[in-house]
Amino acid sequence: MWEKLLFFDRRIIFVFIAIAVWVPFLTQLELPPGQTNPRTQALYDAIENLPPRTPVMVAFDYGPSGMPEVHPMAKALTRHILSRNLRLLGVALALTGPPMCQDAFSSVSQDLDKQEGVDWVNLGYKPQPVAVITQIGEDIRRAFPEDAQERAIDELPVMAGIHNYDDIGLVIDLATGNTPGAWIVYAHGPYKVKVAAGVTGVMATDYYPFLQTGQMIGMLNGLKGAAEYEELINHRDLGTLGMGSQSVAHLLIILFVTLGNVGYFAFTRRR
Amino acid sequence: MIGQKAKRMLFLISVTALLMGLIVSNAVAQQPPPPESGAEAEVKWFDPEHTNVLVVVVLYSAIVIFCIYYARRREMYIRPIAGLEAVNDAIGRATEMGRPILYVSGLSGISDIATITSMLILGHLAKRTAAYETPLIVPCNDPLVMTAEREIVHQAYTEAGKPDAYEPDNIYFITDSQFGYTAAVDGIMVREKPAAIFFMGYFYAEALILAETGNMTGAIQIAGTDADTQLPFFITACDYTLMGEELYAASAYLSRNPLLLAQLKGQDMGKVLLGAAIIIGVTLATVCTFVAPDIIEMFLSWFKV
Amino acid sequence: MPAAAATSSTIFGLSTEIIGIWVAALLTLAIYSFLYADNPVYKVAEHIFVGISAAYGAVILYYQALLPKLVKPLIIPLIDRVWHPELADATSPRYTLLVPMFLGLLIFSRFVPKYDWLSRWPIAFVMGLYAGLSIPRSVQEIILKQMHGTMLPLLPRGANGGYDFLTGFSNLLLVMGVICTLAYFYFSARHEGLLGRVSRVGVWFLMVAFGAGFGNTVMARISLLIGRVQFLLYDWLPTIGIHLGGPGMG
Amino acid sequence: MRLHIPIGLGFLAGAFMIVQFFVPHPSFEESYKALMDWTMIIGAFALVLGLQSLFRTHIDKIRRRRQGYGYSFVALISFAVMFMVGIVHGAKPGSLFDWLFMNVQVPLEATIFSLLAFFIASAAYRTFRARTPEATILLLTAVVVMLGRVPIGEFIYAQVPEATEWIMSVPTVAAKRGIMFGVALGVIATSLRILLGIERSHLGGGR
Repeated sequence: MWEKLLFFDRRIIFVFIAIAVWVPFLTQLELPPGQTNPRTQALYDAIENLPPRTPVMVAFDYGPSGMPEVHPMAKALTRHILSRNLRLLGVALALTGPPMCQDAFSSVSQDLDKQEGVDWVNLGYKPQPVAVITQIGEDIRRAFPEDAQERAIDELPVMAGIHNYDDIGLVIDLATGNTPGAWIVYAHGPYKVKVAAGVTGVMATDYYPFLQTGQMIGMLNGLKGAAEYEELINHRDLGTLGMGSQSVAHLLIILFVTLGNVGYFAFTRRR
Repeated sequence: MIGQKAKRMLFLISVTALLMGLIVSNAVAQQPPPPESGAEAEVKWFDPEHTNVLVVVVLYSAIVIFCIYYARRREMYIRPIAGLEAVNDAIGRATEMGRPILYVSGLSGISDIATITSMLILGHLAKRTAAYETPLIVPCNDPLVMTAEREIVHQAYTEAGKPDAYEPDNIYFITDSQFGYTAAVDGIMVREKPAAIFFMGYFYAEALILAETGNMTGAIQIAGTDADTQLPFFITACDYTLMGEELYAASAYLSRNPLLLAQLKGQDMGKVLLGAAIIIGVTLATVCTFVAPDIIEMFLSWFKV
Repeated sequence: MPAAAATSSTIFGLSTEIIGIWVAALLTLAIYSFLYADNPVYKVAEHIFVGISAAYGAVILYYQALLPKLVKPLIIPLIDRVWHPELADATSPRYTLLVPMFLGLLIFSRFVPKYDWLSRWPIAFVMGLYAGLSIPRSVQEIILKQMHGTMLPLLPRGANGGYDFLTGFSNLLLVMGVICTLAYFYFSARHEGLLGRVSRVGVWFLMVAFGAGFGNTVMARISLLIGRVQFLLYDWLPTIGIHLGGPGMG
Repeated sequence: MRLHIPIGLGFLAGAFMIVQFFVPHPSFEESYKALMDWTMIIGAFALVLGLQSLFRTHIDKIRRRRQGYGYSFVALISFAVMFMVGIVHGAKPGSLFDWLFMNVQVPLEATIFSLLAFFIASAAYRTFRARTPEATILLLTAVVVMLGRVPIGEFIYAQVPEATEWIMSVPTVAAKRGIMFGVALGVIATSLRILLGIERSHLGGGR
């Protein structure tokens, strides 16, 4: 009987994993998110302390493959920034970024009754990250003379008075790659603008050193970071739901590992 | 003998001149217009910020070359590497079962030294499979790697005395898409049922997809990668895994060529120097917390890049 | 997948967006069928994937490499010069590009068995290029940078000026870990005695790192499945009239 | 001659790459970029050979009516459609090529990628057994870190997230650095071997 725990068909595990991920979505299972990570809190506080109408720049450096982890962060941050009556500028250093930006901004702004061009703008994609980051330091018009829909940014009320990093309260990079490092080196370094990031769980450990040195003021770490942020702004959404799936799946894997070990020890002892 | 050497030198020099001429002419053709008046940019031929890199490159290269040219005649001990000891068993099993061997040489393309190393390992492997005429299937995701691997395997079969057994169509290109390639290799695994699967080179997220599927088919799996993020997955799903530097030791180890084994000695000497430098650095850093913090700054800043 | 359809034209009365969602959903399900066993549906999806992605790679290579880097600077001006000499002053061909073109053409010598050794030239060139490139890069990006990061004081001063024993302990462990792991990779001596013990500790560090790497990746991998589940639930099911009361993805 | 030209070519290309790293002169910078373009061009020619082998595999399968040759039609037709659409209509956003990419390739990629959620679970179940001290260490760290990444971890024990971060930033970093040092030394030694022509199996020289 113990052998059964040792070698059961892996398809049984597949079925359980599928159930673990589907059920929280079907049942709208919301698990309590636990204590908030200080890095998440730091980012929240930084936005909370900006005076009204301060521009916040969010860089969308991910694509469809990064969506499950990073997009909930984008939506939660957008909601927080717009509801605080700050100005929101979206840029993309990844080719796949602009649709992500458009989706996050437009869906949230419908809820909050905010206007494109007045409260937020999607400036679109520009290649060569380092060059773009540096150009914004000189004048944002050099990098982004037009927004994603090819309207001159001088005609948009949201861009009034914004020239370079001196006018921007905070830069947040949402990324699946190594662009946060570029923002730290080329934007925070020479221009001293505050930089924060939202990254996938796998990437997060690479950025702990920047948080320790204060080069980065806060960071959202994977789906958990998104769920924590949703809790802070009191609007539970995809992050919280996804976290339900995550928790169940993690527990399930640990359960399977435990079963395997119980089977293993019982089996070897009997032999 | 001397005549041949001189000829070789002359030849090398002429090719150098030709290529340098081309590179320079290309550079001149593309040179940006001179900077605007006043801003006379000073032309520099050495970047002093890279002095530390130069010192390490020269030092370590000298060690490796020294080892290769002076230590090659001595018998050298190389510690056993489990994954490589198993190579013969894997080939033997495939031969016995009359099933092919599948070789995946990573997904990072020819620009990565890990891929180049993997191609060299493939060469040694092919020499052994040629002897038994066990089919060796090599699906590729980089056409240049495919071209090079055909050359290497062809050569290996020729050296093993079985040039006619070489089947170029067994080394073929699928697609350069990471997951398209993964889907196809998964398909090959379940349909061709190879008896042994080798994953050598640099891998990304597809590592576990490939290794788990291979595991399901019951093949012996030997992996080797310097991708530290993927090592945990190969270790869990494969029978043997070459970790990091072991991948770079593999071709020397398999060839048993004294010249290549001497290179490993050089790598070991590099490790000793590196470890010693770290210990000195840590000692200095610790001592200087109490006295003279400026000295440690000077020392540490040398390593800054 | 909000980016699915940029245009919303219609074919046979169905919007391209809906067709796109259906194609994506069916292919998604086809791939998942592989988890049960290899089957014809998966095989179709796999072969579509191979064909589409190989063509995608070829087309992108054409537009991003061949066209701007060879055809436009060399071949078109060359043709102009030969067939339209009256326009010769337009752009002069960049003749240096004849070298990579020549090397590239040598690859085709593989089709002619007698001269197939010529295909080694471009391979040797490219391999040499990257071998050379990797030497200073590895020294700079790995050896020097990581050495700098490892030379830490074992008894650092904390922010308040006192000694920070906890960080000191972590630093000691870090340095030990690096040295022991390096010892594990020592090839030219038997792993016995001191070296044997040190390399054993190195293996423990490696196991901690691999365990941590594995555990840390689980969340990201589950997220990928969540992404597909969200697509099926919130994009696909609504097209057949099933609306789940959840937040939409767009 | 057959051996020396490629060795010379490789050596020169490599030697130039090493030298240009240390020379900030703009002409070297330009040459570096040009050489990188050259490899792209060579790669484009190689792709023709690659595609030839892809077609050959499938056409051969069809011609010999090998098992599953019908799928080879699928692959060839998919290729032909995507390629023609891309070359004839262009690859701009909003084109048919882009539509095929977004609705066929992207979801296929995402789905194959997401198979990892299943495989990571089955691999954990199968291998995380406390057979040896080393396997036990692997198992325990994996479980701790897995718990540290979800809220449930801290309900079990409040310090789990902190322990996770410590594991990630101290022993893990130590081992990774050890691996990276070894890899860098191996990479450099292997590169030297290729540049100096000691390794010539790719050149038909054999050793």
